Order: sequence, then structure tokens, then C-alpha cells
Amino acid sequence: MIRYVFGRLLSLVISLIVASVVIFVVIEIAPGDPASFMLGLNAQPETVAALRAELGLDVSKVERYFTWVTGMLSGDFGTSYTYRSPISELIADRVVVSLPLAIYALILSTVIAFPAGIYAASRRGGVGDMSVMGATQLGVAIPNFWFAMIMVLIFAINLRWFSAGGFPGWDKGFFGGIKALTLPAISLALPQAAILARVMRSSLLDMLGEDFIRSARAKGLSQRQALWKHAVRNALIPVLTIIGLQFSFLLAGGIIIEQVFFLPGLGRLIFQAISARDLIVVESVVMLLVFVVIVVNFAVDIAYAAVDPRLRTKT
Amino acid sequence: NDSVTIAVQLEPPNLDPTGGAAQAIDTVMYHNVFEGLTRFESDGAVVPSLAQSWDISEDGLTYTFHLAAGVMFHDGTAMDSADVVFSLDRARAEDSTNAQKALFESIASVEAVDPLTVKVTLSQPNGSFLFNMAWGDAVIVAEESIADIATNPIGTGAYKFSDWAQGDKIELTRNDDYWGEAPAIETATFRFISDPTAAFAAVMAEDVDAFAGFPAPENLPQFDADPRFTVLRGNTEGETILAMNNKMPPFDDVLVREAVSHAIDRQAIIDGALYGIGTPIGTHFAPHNPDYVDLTANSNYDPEKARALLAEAGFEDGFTTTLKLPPPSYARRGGEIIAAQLRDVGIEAEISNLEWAQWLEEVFNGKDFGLSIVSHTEPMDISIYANPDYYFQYDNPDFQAIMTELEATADPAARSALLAQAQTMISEDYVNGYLFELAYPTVVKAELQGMWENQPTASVDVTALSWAE
Amino acid sequence: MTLLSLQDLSITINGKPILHDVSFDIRAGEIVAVTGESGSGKSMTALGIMGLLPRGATATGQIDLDGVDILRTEEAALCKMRGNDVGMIFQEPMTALNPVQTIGDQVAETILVHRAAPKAEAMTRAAEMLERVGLPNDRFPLSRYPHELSGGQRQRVVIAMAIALRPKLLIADEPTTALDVTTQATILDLLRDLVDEFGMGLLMITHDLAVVANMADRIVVMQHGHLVEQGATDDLLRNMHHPYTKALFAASGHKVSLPTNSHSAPFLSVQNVTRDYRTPRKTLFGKPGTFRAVNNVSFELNKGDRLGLVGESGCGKSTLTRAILGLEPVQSGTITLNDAPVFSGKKPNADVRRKMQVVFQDPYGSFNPRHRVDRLISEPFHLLDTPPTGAARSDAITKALTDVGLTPADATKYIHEFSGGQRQRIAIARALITDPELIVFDEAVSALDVSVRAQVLDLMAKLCRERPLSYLFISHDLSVVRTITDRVLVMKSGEIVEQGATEDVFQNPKHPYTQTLLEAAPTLPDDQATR
Amino acid sequence: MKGLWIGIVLTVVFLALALVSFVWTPFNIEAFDIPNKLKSPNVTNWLGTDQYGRDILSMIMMGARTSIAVALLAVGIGMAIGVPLGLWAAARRGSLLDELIMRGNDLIFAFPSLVIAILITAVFGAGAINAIIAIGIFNIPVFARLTRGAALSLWERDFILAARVSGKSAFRISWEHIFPNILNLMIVQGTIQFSLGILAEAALSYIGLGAQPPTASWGRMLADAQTLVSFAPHTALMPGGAIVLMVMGLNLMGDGLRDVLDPRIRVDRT
Ligand SMILES: Nc1ncnc2c1ncn2[C@@H]1O[C@H](COP(=O)(O)OP(=O)(O)OP(=O)(O)O)[C@@H](O)[C@H]1O
Ligand SMILES: Nc1ncnc2c1ncn2[C@@H]1O[C@H](COP(=O)(O)OP(=O)(O)OP(=O)(O)O)[C@@H](O)[C@H]1O
Ligand SMILES: [Mg+2]
Ligand SMILES: [Mg+2]
Ligand code: NI
Repeated sequence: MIRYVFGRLLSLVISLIVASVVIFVVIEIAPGDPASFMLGLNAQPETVAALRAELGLDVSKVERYFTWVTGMLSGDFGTSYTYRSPISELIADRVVVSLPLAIYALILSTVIAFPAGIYAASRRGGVGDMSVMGATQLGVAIPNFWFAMIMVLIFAINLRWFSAGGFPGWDKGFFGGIKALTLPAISLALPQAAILARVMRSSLLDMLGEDFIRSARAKGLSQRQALWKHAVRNALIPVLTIIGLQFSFLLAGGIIIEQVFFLPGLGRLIFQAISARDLIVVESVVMLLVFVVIVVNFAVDIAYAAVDPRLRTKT
Repeated sequence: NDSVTIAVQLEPPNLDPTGGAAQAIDTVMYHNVFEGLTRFESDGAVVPSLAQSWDISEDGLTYTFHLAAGVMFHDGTAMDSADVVFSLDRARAEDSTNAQKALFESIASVEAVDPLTVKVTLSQPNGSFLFNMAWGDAVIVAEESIADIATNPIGTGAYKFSDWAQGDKIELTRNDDYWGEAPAIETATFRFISDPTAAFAAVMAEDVDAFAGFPAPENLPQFDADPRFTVLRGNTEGETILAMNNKMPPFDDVLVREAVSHAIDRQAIIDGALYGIGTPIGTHFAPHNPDYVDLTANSNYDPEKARALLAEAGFEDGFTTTLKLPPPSYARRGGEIIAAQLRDVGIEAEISNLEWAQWLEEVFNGKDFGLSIVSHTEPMDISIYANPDYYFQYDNPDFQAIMTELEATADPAARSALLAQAQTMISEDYVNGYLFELAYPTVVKAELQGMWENQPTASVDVTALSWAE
Repeated sequence: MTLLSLQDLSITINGKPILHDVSFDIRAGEIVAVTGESGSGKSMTALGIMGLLPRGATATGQIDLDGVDILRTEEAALCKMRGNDVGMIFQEPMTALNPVQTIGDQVAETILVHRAAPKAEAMTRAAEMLERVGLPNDRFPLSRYPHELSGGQRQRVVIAMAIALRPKLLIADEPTTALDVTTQATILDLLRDLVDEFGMGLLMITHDLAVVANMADRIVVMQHGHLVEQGATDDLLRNMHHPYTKALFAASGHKVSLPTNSHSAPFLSVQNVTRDYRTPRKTLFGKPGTFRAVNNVSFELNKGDRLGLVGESGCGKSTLTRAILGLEPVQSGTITLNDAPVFSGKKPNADVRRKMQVVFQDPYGSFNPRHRVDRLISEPFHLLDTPPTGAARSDAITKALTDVGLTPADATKYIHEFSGGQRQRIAIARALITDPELIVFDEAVSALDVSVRAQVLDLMAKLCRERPLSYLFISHDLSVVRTITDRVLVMKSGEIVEQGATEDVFQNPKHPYTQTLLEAAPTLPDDQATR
Repeated sequence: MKGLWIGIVLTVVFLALALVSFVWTPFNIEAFDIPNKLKSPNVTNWLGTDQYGRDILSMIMMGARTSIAVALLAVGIGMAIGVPLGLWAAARRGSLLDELIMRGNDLIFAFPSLVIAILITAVFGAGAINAIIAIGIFNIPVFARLTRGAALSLWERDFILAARVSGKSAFRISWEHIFPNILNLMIVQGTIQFSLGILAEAALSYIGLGAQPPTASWGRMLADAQTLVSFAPHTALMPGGAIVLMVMGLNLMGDGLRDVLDPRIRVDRT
């Protein structure tokens, strides 16, 4: 087990290093100078040069890369060019929106998908199965931003149950925050839930065809008991992979949804930073997301081991 | 109820009006948190602000400003002539990062005469000096608080900066030690909503009390029809032009530029892209300015004539060029319509949508474009035509001479004449396609009074606001 | 006392008839073996008794288990019976256990679902049961997971699960097919002991007639879903009535006669060959470990030799084969064919390789399902410098097909259009097409039904008579090795422990391992009679 | 089975719409007719008109072309690079190369796809080509992984051993034996990636980074419609519906194909 964890850890670190280089290179070749962006149409060239110097943009790229990476190691992401404030603060402000949103959406999606998938699998071929699968087909096919648009129209503008967007901040109360995140979380979660339910169902059906289910039935377990006691945990392995992927997707992929609901999250930070050529913010946030994804995958791998004892001794 | 929530499209990147070009900074900070020697009123008039009065020497070279007494910065320090000297010197310094450094170019020296008197000496007479000092980029800041100004702005205004939830909102609270008249509103929250759908939803759901610069003109009729709201359709200083690269063939040929100008149906663009709000212009000048000359007839919509002119210029079969568009919807939507109109006379304009940073790099700095659409929002900016290196690269010594003369002229009548001459010259040279003056739609709750209708400078002046009983 | 009674049981699946009017009885304490070729409906009969028929199946007739008519009993009541009154063991021990539950939990579950005891007591009883099936608690604690056990051990867990509540009837569907002979013998002993001890009825399904003959009190023979013959074992073995039964038993003890080998020149020479597999590193930066699959093996094969290689599963037979074929390099030792090394430097030696061919075990997996037979069997032409083309190629294909008893028309068919036996013929045709000097048969008949196996063995004998053929025949089935080889090697844990003329080794095994192997192998009684 | 047919019909309808648009659309979408804007569906404009007075049916036909072209090419990139990489990794299983390819895949997977797509378009400019590349890159690891997994299990099969005994090189075996046997799997996955590509294209166009005007695109139609939805809902419902139907069609077809194609492989095996 320890060895397994260590092996995964090493590849995690290597991945991070490679990722940081890739991110830096890709972003640095982007055309557009943050200084001239900030100074606008009437700025004079020497003003731009002065600002470049002030922002530390006039040193070599290699030097900037190392400053950036070593900074990150000590938890210092640098200072945003346009916001002029420490990136770690910017990120911290945004994470308290994006992370709860992702978790909320993930919980919603799991809470919807698990029962739906299990129900469909246990009613395989029946009317229940057909309707759940039909719904998931629809769920998978609907672009989430479109769904979000329609939800805003119905629930915020017509019914006025929820506010149309924005985020009051957690200091204004937990309930208010959750309420503000509800519509976004639903728009994010439903398509994911549809995918998850499908995976859950097909993975359960695979399991139901396994010999050990037959053994369980021979012991006297009913179809349902066999499903719950033996199939679900085994079916969890592919489902975990999907959940891991979804979490990372939700964290960054909220970008459009954050736009629709004008939530001050990480996605919108990146989006704004890209258009403002606030390169260092883009680099740091992308790096952070990659880091999260890699760590989540790592966690999923470890979670596998928890679910699947075969992995604990292997490797 | 003494608080308001005002939505605007763009979030300021930072809060230092003297350190960047972003209009969004002024929108929130101008006159609310920071004040200059003079300021703009909502009709564009320049009135005294921190300088209560001033004397101008006979030769127009020396301005003596008399500062208001008892003015305190939000950090409790007093505002005096030293701060004015610091602010102006900082803005014009060698390593200044002021985006409008040109405003200060004519200043030769700034001296503190006594704590409440400042003498500014110019190197040459400047007819627009008081106007220049009203800009957000010329506000008075203090040396003590300058280091953190971008994130913790300390000004002299009626409102103090209190909180900024980045990506979401900025909160201002009333400054109880304000030297001037106390405003009605206690706290003002600025929310940043750039997505038009979200903007519509936020107003409809009454999440915000006002939306200044509403991004989706197509939704205005719905607000008109709704008794909860009032819609203001104000104007801005934004001349929206179809910029042509005057040094790049075929736009170096005035016939081609004239043809393009006649190929454009302004009204269709205003209707299609802006749902009817916006005033057509025929030159680079704001129509609400008393000195404006209506020259739209010079470039009336006449596709036949445009084809004829193209043929005359040797482009019977038309030509292909680029149309590079920055992000605002007037440009993106207008671009689509203009491309269709140009296609009609045989000009194939290939659209590429750029982000601002890219647009600045490629179009503005790189001058690598055929056509572009952009709104020039600085007030009184016809002088950009005197700069041959400006991105559309209009190089006409006659025009440059007019501008030099204008700079040195203080007499209003003479200025008017010169401005009329300048407007006509660029219109007849078809330097750019002149489209419309950008409108500024504001949606407010019916009970909220005092919102600026027009935008002589980017600002949401909270001091003017109050709730009807 | 009749425990189970089947009367006119017929089963159709989605309209397709599977079983026709099957009737037989089992008494308490009796072992009834059901045998017959693959697909004859043995497993369906068993599943029918359990009430676990697949979806779409309909059953008619009557299944009386201890007075309860299974086919007309509610599912809930059936659940109560399963595990309690009737238990079942399946063929594949590797997959029959839930990989994510401990063996203790799985055995205890049988007790718990029937609420026969509280949790703690159930665990104690599970421990007792595991002990009973030969998994003592000190060595195999309840907290073990299935993957930590060998196949035979897992099968014991499955048995413990099935008998935890001492059901009246135990059904075992091919319980030992996946196990090697020695393990098979212990499992069979265990089952027999349990029947004696608990007085259970045992319905045992197997296609291994030797097992049937040794274990069963009564035999039921099935073919195409029909019960063709049944009777007490001794009776039935002595006078079989139905031609299918006769054919089945005849095929099972099938003997072929090989021509004598006139050559004696050494041909293939394997000297001190060792093959190590890398195992994953133990520590993060440590050296990867090694596992020695073949250890210092030496033997020679003369021209015309028909050499057998026997040994239990995992002893390194296939590894050795792959080394001989030059598919994998060896760590030490030399393998030469006519004095030319099969592996020169890092690359296999093409000259040598074209003199060898191979026939694999799985008739289903050894062909690319997307190619036609002509393309499949002409694949070895790739080894030739100038492969025949056009007419020469089709002649060669025709000849190869006719040699193995197929028709030239088969050349244009796809592999899924053939039965297992036919496929194995095609595999032999593929091996023959380049006229190799040596053919390796790796478990070439192990997956075939007895009757089909007999045909393939006949084909091999025929080929031996027609041409000078040398082969290495690998099998764990001793009776087959005995009839189809002249000499035999016995392998254990990567080493050759005994070799010699086949008859000598079988008559007088010297090495203790060979002795256990021979003892464990079940044999048909009349086998000994004819001997 | 029913699903497969519904899927095929939907897919064919949209393919047909896209193909027909090359020769004919009900109206010319390049001619703006602003006075005629935002008409609800009626007899002339079956699906109504958009904010520039263009016929929405014609726009959807042209948009189908864009969506299909972008998604198809993106899948093409993913397959053309991913499949060979997967085959190569499987042929050299356990080697450093295999490890490199697989870790590279993991790395691509670790990048948030939409963010990277936005970055790519920001770096190289918005447009259909860059959208294709951005979406295509994320298809590579999907196909590489799938191919490697399937190929690895095929490498265990005896017929591969038979081919090796016949002296065939790993390259040749991959091409002759492995590739044809994973083709079905690739077709099924290709269909699914195709539908994901359509969604991705819509998302990119929605934020303005997909195909540029005057090229019609469903995602941009939705973006344009979003402020209009409250008073001209058809402008959002029509393109949204087109996306949903097309994606659903492809998914149904993919699932159906899996059911039809997969058992054959299994039947061969058991
Ligand atoms: N789920 C199913 N659906 C349809 N047909 C099936 C199913 N399972 C088995 N069959 C068919 O039923 C027949 C009998 O199968 P069964 O498994 O009982 O054979 P068997 O005698 O146990 O063979 P083997 O020795 O190979 O295990 C076969 O023809 C088989 O193809
Ligand atoms: N690629 C491999 N890596 C590591 N170990 C292996 C590998 N292949 C086989 N082994 C191990 O080598 C030993 C010999 O395997 P081999 O396949 O030669 O056995 P076998 O005698 O052919 O068995 P069977 O009768 O089951 O076919 C086994 O213990 C097996 O686990
Ligand atoms: Mg069976
Ligand atoms: Mg083997
Ligand atoms: Ni029959």
C-alpha cells in the first residue's frame, strides 16, 4: 500500500513539473502585452515601458519561469498585473465560490445519479429503466449553458425564486450562499448526473453478469440484495473514475456557468485574466487547476484501493 | 433606504484612476472616491472641485488654483497644495505610468505657493487645460497612501472605499468627514455583470437598483414597458468609427475610403447592432457638443455610388481586406452588419474577433489591419488625427496645423471655427467611416433619482443619487 | 428418500428449446453425476433447480426439491431455500467470489441472509466451515480477500459458502475443471467427505468421464438437451445402451497408434535454459525483483520425436514454449535447432523460426476473427523469403485444408463459422502450411470435448504417418500425453524433474512429483481393465 | 435497437441538412434584412428570423455544417494521433515509451479542457480551425487510452502469438491484427466523441471562440439569442433544439452501435 502510494506520488510530482513548463510556454507565446492593455489607446510608449519595468515583465522568460515556480513552491504565486494584488489572495477569494460550487454540484450529481443508475439497472429493460435512460440521453445532450439560460429565465426572472446570479459572500450567511449557488449547481450537475447515472447503470449491469453475483444468489440473496451488497461496491470503481474526472471538470468547467450566473469564481478569474493578458494570473490559476486535477486523480487512485482490496497488495 | 446597488458591465482591474486606462476604474471611483482640481458635471461642463477658484495669467501660461479648505483624505490626513504638486509631478514624471500622460504635457512646473494655493506654469498656452484637469487621470492623491492605491484607494471624495470582492462587487460607504455637501446615499455597492443575459436577469429580478451602461439594448423595450423601471438613453463621448488603415493599400486611396463610407448604411447598423439607440455621426465629433457640425450627408448610404467609386479607383471586382473587431458588442455586431454591407458592393471583409489585448497589439500598436471598428471614448479627441503614427495613420499637415493653432487658442469663437474646419477636413478626406455616437443606456428603478443620463466621462456619480419618498 | 426429483423438465430461452423432458432423481447421501458434451444443457438443468434461470427462460415440467415444487414457488420463498436447502458451486473459482469482500464475510453472509445466527456467531461458524474445507484459520484468517488465495483455495471458499448451512442438496457445476490435477483430487475428496459427513445429495456436473466414474453413485448422460441414458455407475459403465454414451466413453479413453520413430539425430537442443520474469520493484527505488519461471532446463528432441511435456498449471510450460519459438529471449542457456540458435543476439533468428510452428490451446482465441481462413492459414508464409503467390498459394492452402480433413471451399469462410474441433484443425493446417520441421502443441486439445478431442488426436496420428513430423506436445492431461507421445518430460516449478520414454515414466514414475501426479489423475475403470 | 434507428435517423437528417446547405438554403444568410428581424416562426420563415432578419432554418442548416465539420475533424485529429500512439504503446507495453505515452495522456487529461481551449484560441486567435485543434487535442488521450487498453488485451490473445510465430513485426501485427479488431470500438467511441465535439464546439462558439462570422454556428446563435430569449424565445429554442437533437442522435447511434457491434466480438470469444 505504502509503495503504491509512493509510486503514484512520484508520477504526480513529475506531472506537475511538466505541466508547469507546458503552461508557462503556452501562455507566454500568447500575443498581447499586459502593460499596453492596461494603459489603453492614448498611452505613450515610454509609459508602457515604465509599466513593464514596474510589473517585472522586462526580465528574460527563463528567469520569470524560475521566479514563478520557486514562488509557487513557497506558496507565493506572485502579484497580479492588473489587479495589483497578490494572486494567492485573488485565488483564495475565488476558491471559496468555485470549490463549494463544484462540491455542491458533485453532491447533487451523485445524489441524483446513484439512485437513478441503480434503479435503472435493477429494472433493466423495464419501463423504469427506459424512462431513466431516456432522461439521461436528454441530460447528456443538453448544453449546460443553455440549460442555465432557461433556468434563469424560469426561476429567476419569471418565478423569482432565486436571484439571477451573483454571490452574496459566505459572511452574509451560509444559507444565502447556498441559495445563490443552487441554480448554477443544478445546471452543472444535471448533465453530469446523466453521465454518471449511465455509467453507474452499465457498470452495475456488467457486475450483475459476473459469476460472484450468481454465487451470491445461490446463497439465497434476492436480486436486490445481491445488487446492493455485491454489485454496487464493485461497480463503484468505474464510477469513481468518472467522479474524479467530473470534479476537476466542475472546478474549472464552471467557467461558462460562472459567466451565466456572474459568479466570482475561478473560471471567471481565468477568463478575465486571459482577456486582460494578466499572464501570471492565468498561469497560476491553470497550474492550480492542474494541480487539483492531479491530486484528485491521486485521491481517486487511493480511493480505488479502499474500494478494491486487490490494489492494496498489487504493484 | 439609503443604500444602492448599481451594476456596471466591467470590473475595474485595480482602483487607481491615475495608473491605467480602464474606464471601469473611473466609473466607480470618479468623483465618488477621488476628486481632481476641476470636475465634469453630467452635462459635460467643467466646474470647480478641489480647486474652488483659479486665476489665469494674461498670457495664459500661469494658472493659480485656490484649494478648498478643510479637505481631508480618507485616512485622516489633510489635503493641501503639497498633495497637488505631488499628484501632478507624479503624473508627468519620466517613469509615470499614467495612461493619459499627454494631458500633462504642457505643464512646465507646479509650485505650492501656500498650503491652499498652487501655481501651475505651462510651457505654452493650452485652451483645454482646465478640461484636462477634470479627467479621472488627473485626480489628487496623497504620497502617504500611494503605495497601496491600487487596492486601497485613499481619496478626498464623499465616499470611502470599503470592500472589494474581486470578480463580484465593490462597496463604498459615505465619508462622514466630507468637506462638501453630504450626499443622500449611505452605502453604494457596485456589481460587475458583463454577461448580457445575466444583466437582464439581474435587473428584472431587482437584484440591482440600477444598471449603468446596460449591455443589451435589445432588452430596453421590455424595461420601457415595465413600470418598475426607467430607461435613460444617454450619450457618451464615444465616436464609433469604422477605422481604415490610411497607409495600407487600398485604403491609401481616398476614393476607396469614400466608397467604403458610402457603402455603409448607418441606420441599419444602429438598428441592427444597437436596436436603434445611437446618433449617426459624419465626422469625429460628439453630436451633443455645441461645436458639432452635421456632416453625415458627406457619406450618405449610396451603394451605387460606392460601386462607381470603387470602379474609378480600379477595383471593379472589389477586393478583400480584414475587419478586426475588439470585444464590445457594438463592434462585434456592427462588424457583422458592415461586412454584409461591404460584401454587397464587392468588398470582402474577413472578420476576426480579437480580445482587447490582441486588438491593441495587432491593430493599435502593430497597425496590421485593413478595417476595424472601435469607439473613441475620450472626450474631445479629434486631436488624434494630428498624430500621423496613430493607428489609422492619417497624415495631413494641414490638419496638424489646425490642431496646433487650436491648442494655443483660448477664444471660444475662434476655437469653434477651428473645430468646424477640422471636422470638415477629416470628413471630406474620408479618413474613417463615421458610424454613430455610442449611446449609454441606463436602467434604473423608477424611484431612484439622480443617475447621470450622459457620460461626459466614465462615472457613476453616487453623490447625485437619492431615493424618492 | 428422494431428495430431488425432476420430471419432464423442459426449458426454452427466448423461444429456443434448451432442455427436453429431462427426468431424474437424487436421494440423500447420493452423488449423481451429469455428463455430456459442451452445450448439452447440463448447467441449465442445474440453474433450473436453483430457480436461477437466465432472463427469457421458461421452464415446464416439475422440479421437486424436498417436497417443494421449485417452478411454482414464489421468488421470496426460493431465496429462503437457496443456501439453506440447496447450495451451488460454480466452475470458475477465480470469479465466483466477490473481489472486494473478505472470505469470512462471504461465507458468513450465507448464514446471515437466512438469519440463522447473529453476526458474531455467523463469523464463528464461517471460521468452522473454512476449517472444515481445509482452510485453517491460523493460516487463512477470515480477513483474507479472494485475490490472496490460489484457485484451489478459492474453490474451497466457494464450497464453504455453499455448505455453510448444511443444505440437503449441493450442486457442483464443473467444480474442478479450472484446477490442476492434484488440486482437483483434493477438492473431489473434500466433496465426497462432505457428502458422507452431512448426508447431502450431490448433483455433480462434469464432462470428465474419469471423474464421473470415480465419484458418482449414479450417472446421467445428456446430449442436445435430452437425457439419453441414466443408471447406477457400475451398471452403466458395464452395459451402456445408448450409442451416444458408448461413443462418449470410447472417445474418452481414446488411443491412437503412432508409427515408430526411425530417426535419432538430435534436432532441437535446449541447454540450461533459464527464464526470469521481472516482478515489480519492492521499494520505490529498489531493483525490480525477478521470478524464475523456467529454471535451468535442458533436453533434446530428435528428428521425428514426439515429445510430451506435462506439469501442473503455472509450472512454466508455456514460458518454455515461447522461448523455444524464439518469441522471448532467455536469461541464460541456449536453444538451438539444427545447431543454429533460435535467438541470435537480440533478434530472433528468422532461418530457424521458419522451421517451427505452433498450435495453441484456445480454438477461439487463436484466430483473428476478421480474416478469412485462407488468409489465416497462409500467415506463416510471411516467414518465407519468397512466399508463394497466386495459384501456388491457393494450391498450398487447398492442400493444407485437405490434409486436416477440411474442404478447399472452407478457405473463404470466417472463423466463427467453424466449431471448436474444426478450428483446431485449421490451427493445425496453419502450422503445417510451411512444412515446418517442428510443431509445438500447447494444450492443443485441452479445450475440446472428448469426442472432438479424439478426432483431433486421430488427425495428428494420421499426419505422423504421412510425413516425418516432430512435435512437442504440452498438456496437463496425462492420458492424452500417454497416447500421443513417445517421450515425456515432467515439469514442476520451472524445472524438469523427470524425463524418459512415455510408457516407462507412466509405468514406473521415479520422481515423487510424477507419482503424485499420476495418482491424482482420475482414470476410467475400464482403462485399468484393458491395461 | 429502436434507439439505434432513432439515432441514425436524427444523424442522417442533420447530415442531410448540412449537405443540402452547400447547394441550397431557403434564404441567403449573408443578406441581412434588419427590418424583418426577430419574426416568430411563420410560413415564409419556418423557424422564424434572427436579430438581423436572417432565416433561422437556413442558419441552422449552415450551422450544422460548421458543427459537423468541426466535430468530425476534431475526432479525426484525436483518432489519427491517438490510435497510433495507443497501438504503439501497447506494442511496447511496459517499456519507457509506453510509460511516456501514458503519462503524457494523463497530463493532457489533467488540464481543464475548456480553459485550455480558451487559451489556445486566445493564443492563436478565435476561429474554426483553432477550435478544431483545441477540441482535437483532448480527443487524443481518449483514443490513445482506449486503443492501448483494447490492444493490450488483444496482444494477450493467441492469434497474435500465432502472428509472432509467423515472424511478423510488432508494427505489422498492430496494423494487420490489432487495428481491424479495435475498429468497432473506435467507431463507437468516435460517435460519442463526435457528439461531445458538437457540444464543445457549441460551448466555444457560445463564448465567442468558435467559428467566426459570417460562418453560422449553433453556439453563436445561442449566444446571440441569449438576450432575446425573453421576448423572442424561438431564437434560443431552435439552435438549442438542434444541438440537443443532433447530440442525442449521435449518442443513441453510438449506444446502438455498441450493442450491435460489441456482442459479435464476444460471440467470437465464447
Ligand atoms: N443466457 C442464455 N441465453 C440463451 N442461450 C443460452 C444461455 N445460456 C446458455 N444457453 C444455451 O443453452 C444451451 C445449454 O447450455 P449449458 O450452459 O446448459 O450447457 P452445458 O452443458 O453446461 O455446457 P458446458 O459443458 O460448456 O458448460 C447451450 O446451447 C447454450 O448456448
Ligand atoms: N509475463 C509474465 N510476467 C511475470 N510472470 C509471468 C509472466 N507469464 C507467466 N508468468 C509466470 O510464470 C510462471 C509460468 O507460466 P506459464 O504460462 O509458462 O505456465 P504454464 O505451465 O504454461 O501454465 P498453464 O498450464 O496454466 O498454461 C507462472 O507462475 C506465471 O505466473
Ligand atoms: Mg456448463
Ligand atoms: Mg500455458
Ligand atoms: Ni432435440
